[in-house]
Amino acid sequence: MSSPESRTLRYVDALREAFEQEMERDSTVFLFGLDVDDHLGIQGSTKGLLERFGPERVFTTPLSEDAMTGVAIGAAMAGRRPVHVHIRMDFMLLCMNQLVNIAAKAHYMWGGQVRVPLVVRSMVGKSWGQGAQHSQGLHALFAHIPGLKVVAPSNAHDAKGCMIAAIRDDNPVIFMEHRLLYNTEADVPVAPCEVPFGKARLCTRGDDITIVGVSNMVQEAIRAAELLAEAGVRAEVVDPISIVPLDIATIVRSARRTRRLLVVDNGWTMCGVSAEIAARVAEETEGVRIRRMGFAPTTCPTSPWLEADFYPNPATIAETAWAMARPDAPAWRPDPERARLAWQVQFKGPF
Amino acid sequence: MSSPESRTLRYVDALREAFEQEMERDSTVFLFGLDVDDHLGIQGSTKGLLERFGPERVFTTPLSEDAMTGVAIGAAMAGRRPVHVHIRMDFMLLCMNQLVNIAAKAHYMWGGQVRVPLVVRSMVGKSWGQGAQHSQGLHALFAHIPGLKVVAPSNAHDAKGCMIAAIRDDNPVIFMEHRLLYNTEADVPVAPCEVPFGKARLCTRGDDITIVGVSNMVQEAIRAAELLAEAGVRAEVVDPISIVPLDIATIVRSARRTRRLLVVDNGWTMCGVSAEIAARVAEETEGVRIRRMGFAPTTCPTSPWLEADFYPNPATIAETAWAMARPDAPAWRPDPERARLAWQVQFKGPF
Amino acid sequence: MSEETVRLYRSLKRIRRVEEVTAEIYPSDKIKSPVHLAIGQEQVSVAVCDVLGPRDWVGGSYRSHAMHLAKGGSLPGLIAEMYGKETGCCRGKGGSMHVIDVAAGVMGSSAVVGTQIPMATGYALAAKMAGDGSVVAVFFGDGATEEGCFYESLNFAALHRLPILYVCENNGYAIHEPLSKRRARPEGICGAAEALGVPATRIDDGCVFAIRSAAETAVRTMRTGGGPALIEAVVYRWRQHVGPNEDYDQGYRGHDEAQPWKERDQVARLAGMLDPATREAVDAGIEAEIEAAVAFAESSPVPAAEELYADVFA
Amino acid sequence: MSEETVRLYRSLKRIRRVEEVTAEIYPSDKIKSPVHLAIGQEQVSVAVCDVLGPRDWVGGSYRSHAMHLAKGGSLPGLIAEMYGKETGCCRGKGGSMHVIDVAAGVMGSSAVVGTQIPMATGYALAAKMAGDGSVVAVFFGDGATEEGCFYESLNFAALHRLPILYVCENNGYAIHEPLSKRRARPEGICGAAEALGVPATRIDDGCVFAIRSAAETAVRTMRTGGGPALIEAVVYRWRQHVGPNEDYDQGYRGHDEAQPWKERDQVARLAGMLDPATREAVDAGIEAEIEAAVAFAESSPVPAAEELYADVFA
Ligand SMILES: Cc1ncc(C[n+]2csc(CCOP(=O)(O)OP(=O)(O)O)c2C)c(N)n1
Ligand SMILES: Cc1ncc(C[n+]2csc(CCOP(=O)(O)OP(=O)(O)O)c2C)c(N)n1
Ligand SMILES: [Mg+2]
Ligand SMILES: [Mg+2]
Repeated sequence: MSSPESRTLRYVDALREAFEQEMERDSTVFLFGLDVDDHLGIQGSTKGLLERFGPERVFTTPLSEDAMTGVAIGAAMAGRRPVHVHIRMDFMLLCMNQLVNIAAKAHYMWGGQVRVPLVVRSMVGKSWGQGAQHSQGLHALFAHIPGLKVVAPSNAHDAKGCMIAAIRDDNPVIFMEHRLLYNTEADVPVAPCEVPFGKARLCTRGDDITIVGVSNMVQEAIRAAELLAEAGVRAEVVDPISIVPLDIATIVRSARRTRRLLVVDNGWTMCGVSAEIAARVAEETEGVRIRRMGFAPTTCPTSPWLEADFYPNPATIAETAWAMARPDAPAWRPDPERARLAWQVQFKGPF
Repeated sequence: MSSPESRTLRYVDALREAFEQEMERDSTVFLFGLDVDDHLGIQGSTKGLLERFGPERVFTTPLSEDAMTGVAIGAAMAGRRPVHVHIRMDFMLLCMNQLVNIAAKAHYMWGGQVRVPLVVRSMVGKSWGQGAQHSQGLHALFAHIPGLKVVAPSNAHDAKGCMIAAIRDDNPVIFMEHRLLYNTEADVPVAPCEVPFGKARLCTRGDDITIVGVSNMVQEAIRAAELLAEAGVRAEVVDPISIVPLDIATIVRSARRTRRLLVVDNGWTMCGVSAEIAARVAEETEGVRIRRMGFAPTTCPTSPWLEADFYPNPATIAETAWAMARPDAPAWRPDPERARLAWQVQFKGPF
Repeated sequence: MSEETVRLYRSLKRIRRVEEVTAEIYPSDKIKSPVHLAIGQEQVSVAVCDVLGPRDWVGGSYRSHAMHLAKGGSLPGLIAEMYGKETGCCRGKGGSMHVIDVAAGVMGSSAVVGTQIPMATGYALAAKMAGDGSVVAVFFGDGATEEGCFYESLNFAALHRLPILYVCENNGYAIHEPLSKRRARPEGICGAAEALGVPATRIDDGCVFAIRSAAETAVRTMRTGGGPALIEAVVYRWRQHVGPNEDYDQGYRGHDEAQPWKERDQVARLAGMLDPATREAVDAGIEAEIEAAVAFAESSPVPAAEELYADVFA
Repeated sequence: MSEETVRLYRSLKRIRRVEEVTAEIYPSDKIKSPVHLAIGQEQVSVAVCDVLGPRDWVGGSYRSHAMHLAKGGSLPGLIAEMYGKETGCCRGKGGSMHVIDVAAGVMGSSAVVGTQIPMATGYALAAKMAGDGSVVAVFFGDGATEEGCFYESLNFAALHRLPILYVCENNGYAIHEPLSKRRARPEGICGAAEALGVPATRIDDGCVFAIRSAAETAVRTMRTGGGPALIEAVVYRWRQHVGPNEDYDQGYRGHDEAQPWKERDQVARLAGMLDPATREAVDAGIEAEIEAAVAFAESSPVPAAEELYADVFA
């Protein structure tokens, strides 16, 4: 990911840079949604844009997710390129009708006469009592519907590149951002750059097991791979980057080689992205051991003592991967102290 | 399914009988939704109930799916047992927020203090130009969310038994009814009866391949099995009846035996119920060939010449199953004339 | 007999005849789609579209044949679409409920009640951003005013002073359910709009000139930044909610209710205002046009199988 | 010094102190939850709940500590819930945003803005069906009135004459966004309710007695089938939207705006109406109660690991 014309940037700043560069390049791009123009600017990801591009292109809205989504869709069909922001993915449940019944279908149902170049940003919350209604990774709901693209960049580099690609895309793109990734840093090109959709990345190389992570779970999987490496298991961590389109070929290729596939999602497994990846690999290969991890099959509780077990973490991922890679060896789990260092990232306000 | 105290009934009449018997038994049951009290009575499924139980328990609503769902949830928490009706599953996209953020989570998030004994009926449309917004089988969206039960009875017997079980259930139940099943007949008990959730049914027996159908696709799979039988392939058709809870054990048992699993869903495959079943079987077994069929990965077109290929049908199911069961034999497809007889059920109004 | 009267008559009669011919063809099963006819309510589309220009947009519901035609949307494209043919306005993928003609400013109609209202509001936002003086009109029924997105959209449009005319075609029914079973204050639609900051006008006699005049005033204001407006036009649906027939024998409404509306029929009224020669010439032109459009649809090819997979993504 | 004044003072002061203590504890990280404090707006919950009985229900948003306490919801249960303990009112599964106490008629609050409005309307439908004269009050902010479900719910409640009091706590902000950036007619909330058939009263000075009196009249009417009503109480939030601190230095609002509201503080006002001995006795009781509740929360066990999997289904 490194290049002379790049520097270390936080995820949230990489997003901001993407908006700035694209809004500069294309005057039809505008950015709206609750709180995009306040002094916090969506954790900083929209900060300064109001001052630079004015209130016609950067503005808050009434609390009307359903209609505002329709407005975004209509404006997109009429030739604008809106970026619509939700501070939690959970709130997108209010605008499923517009997204599924209009945005996803417009180009097809209206015989190719219109396009919907729309980006819908949404943040996924975790920890600090986010709980039932502020923590859901709902990407599978969108991935299920033909006509929507779904992207979940796991690092600052891809955040910028995917956002620019999303804004330039002529289709509706659901953009999932995990709140805990916002402060993570990566090497990010200075110039505008696109990370193409439908091309997975191999984050680590290994022959013992393939671990596919989604969104934040890519980071957790990479930490798990480090713990596993110390125990002598070499995991190949794959980041699909985009869920739709999905680069299943890269995943299948890796799984064919390692004969073991563990999919770790930042959402529920039932009818989730992990189910899709597992099913596709099962359809296309034979003899691959397959396991899935994701949210516990429960609502997300707020109490941290319960919440800890709701999510996969490097320790549980490593433990599961070990059991798959070394089925005949005794069970192993990473040293709790090292594991703790690897995953105790906690979100503590502002909300 | 037969018994001396039963008789042949249409699916739609079996539903009506379930409401009548449950509303008679329990005065807290009420039924509401657009058009439930008009002269057509939701294709007949609610006909006569207004006259019998009065407008306090059978009533139409304003066109306000979101709030009406909240009303149903609140009434349920306050001790009533509402049945809320949508004439198309597509319209449920308007009330995802209430269903996912409240109904599914209420019991858990509020520490077990409340229950949501709610039934949400929804019809899935097909043919006669239903198209993009009147044809979606969206059960996977609900199955993805812990806390919702999802049921899709495929015949009149199960329609009655599942509806009675759903009304008596203390949890929100999403009840999916395929419009083309409404006129199909089965032997249905006269007395109130419950079909338990989480128990799959073997519809046909066979050793060559397991075909799991969902909703309407159970009927299509049974017809495919007949065509296959003529070609010497014995298919075991499994009807899960409920998607949540899912009787995966029965499916795994059958697939272990036949070594081949074809899942045919009445929805999209990507992150769909077919993905879940395929993934679970892949996780729990080895050496089973797995394939999925479902809606084409497109929006549903209205033109009948295009729509025909959007859905799996007995001919394409049989053809796929054959290729799996007889990988070394030449490809086979059923005689078009016989296949046509098996699947040309067309819906022609009223809407 | 003003030029305006001739123009309005032509548009009214043309729509009426297209809908009647659709109803006649319907039992033949050549139409592969449900049809929601606007017979009896054509004047709303006709009046509003008469004050719009080619660069203005209209949007509507599943009941949009009238709007489509009044705005200049393709007639052959409409009929071919109902026939499910490749030459249909949606290439056979939308059917009667999803008509569109981008070249004519018809934005594509939607069959989930109310969905077109926010979408059209987005077109109005784009129009304001473009600053070219173009406007949007969006048509919807009384039932659509019960959906939350109606209020959300109006508030947003008022807040941003968007150039959009909300047109409620209040025919008193949502399918078979009368307004009184759906709204505590059946007369409250305009009041709700006003409370949100959208000036509203109600026209209860179905007069095409009255609707046109209200639309003209509203559109003139909004072309220069005056912001949105709402017109509630009370009308009556003569046929079934969906399908080609009358349904006065079904019990939910009677002929007596329809009678005053049939007496006020705007097609007949304007026909009476034309001299016979003009009227006959107009009528003949319409019949010829419809005949050609039907022939076009009938002779058009069906979509190729691979079309199923085209246009999922742009 | 009437009995009513003492009662209202006790409730006001108790809520104020619980919120202040919450803010004090907050930096210690013992509270495992965001907190949305109602300091400065307590009088709305206090006034409305004062006219409700034990069999009546209340519902609210993430900002519901005041409502919960005013209605008689468990204080130890509330604090323990913020601590994420097993003894919390949601057994540690809901946190500060989802308080509930079914025994006290607190229906469970919800953190997606507006969601509680239809839900509470459903409780009112159930109350009407039960025919026992009980009523429902639902609390929400000005921002919630922009959600479509607000209008949908009011229309339905008016149509069925449901016994529900809609209580809008208009503090002029949704997070940091002022009403003027969200509503074309910031003063239009009552008008929109009236257009839908819900009689509405606006009280702009934050007076606890005025709110109580409006609530009393409305509730009396609805107990005998008079249907829903809305009260818009203009108030001011003294602290951050979420979190324990003040935020007048953040630039989106200044002390000057808050000043008149602080001068009208209802806690201080009613304190001044009590004789000192009474006031001190009340205050002492409150402090003791809060101390005990905090101790209870601190000493309570954390939830057992298997609790994660309990109560997904009933
Ligand atoms: C959201 C939604 N709910 C329900 C329906 C089913 N439905 C189709 S048309 C209709 C009635 C709409 O009435 P109105 O808005 O007055 O329009 P009209 O048909 O009278 O022109 C209903 C309820 C739908 N299409 N969409
Ligand atoms: C549907 C939804 N959209 C956005 C949010 C984020 N959010 C949380 S509180 C809030 C402001 C609500 O303002 P208001 O209703 O006036 O209540 P207040 O906080 O002022 O009491 C917003 C936008 C949310 N929780 N739910
Ligand atoms: Mg109508
Ligand atoms: Mg507020």
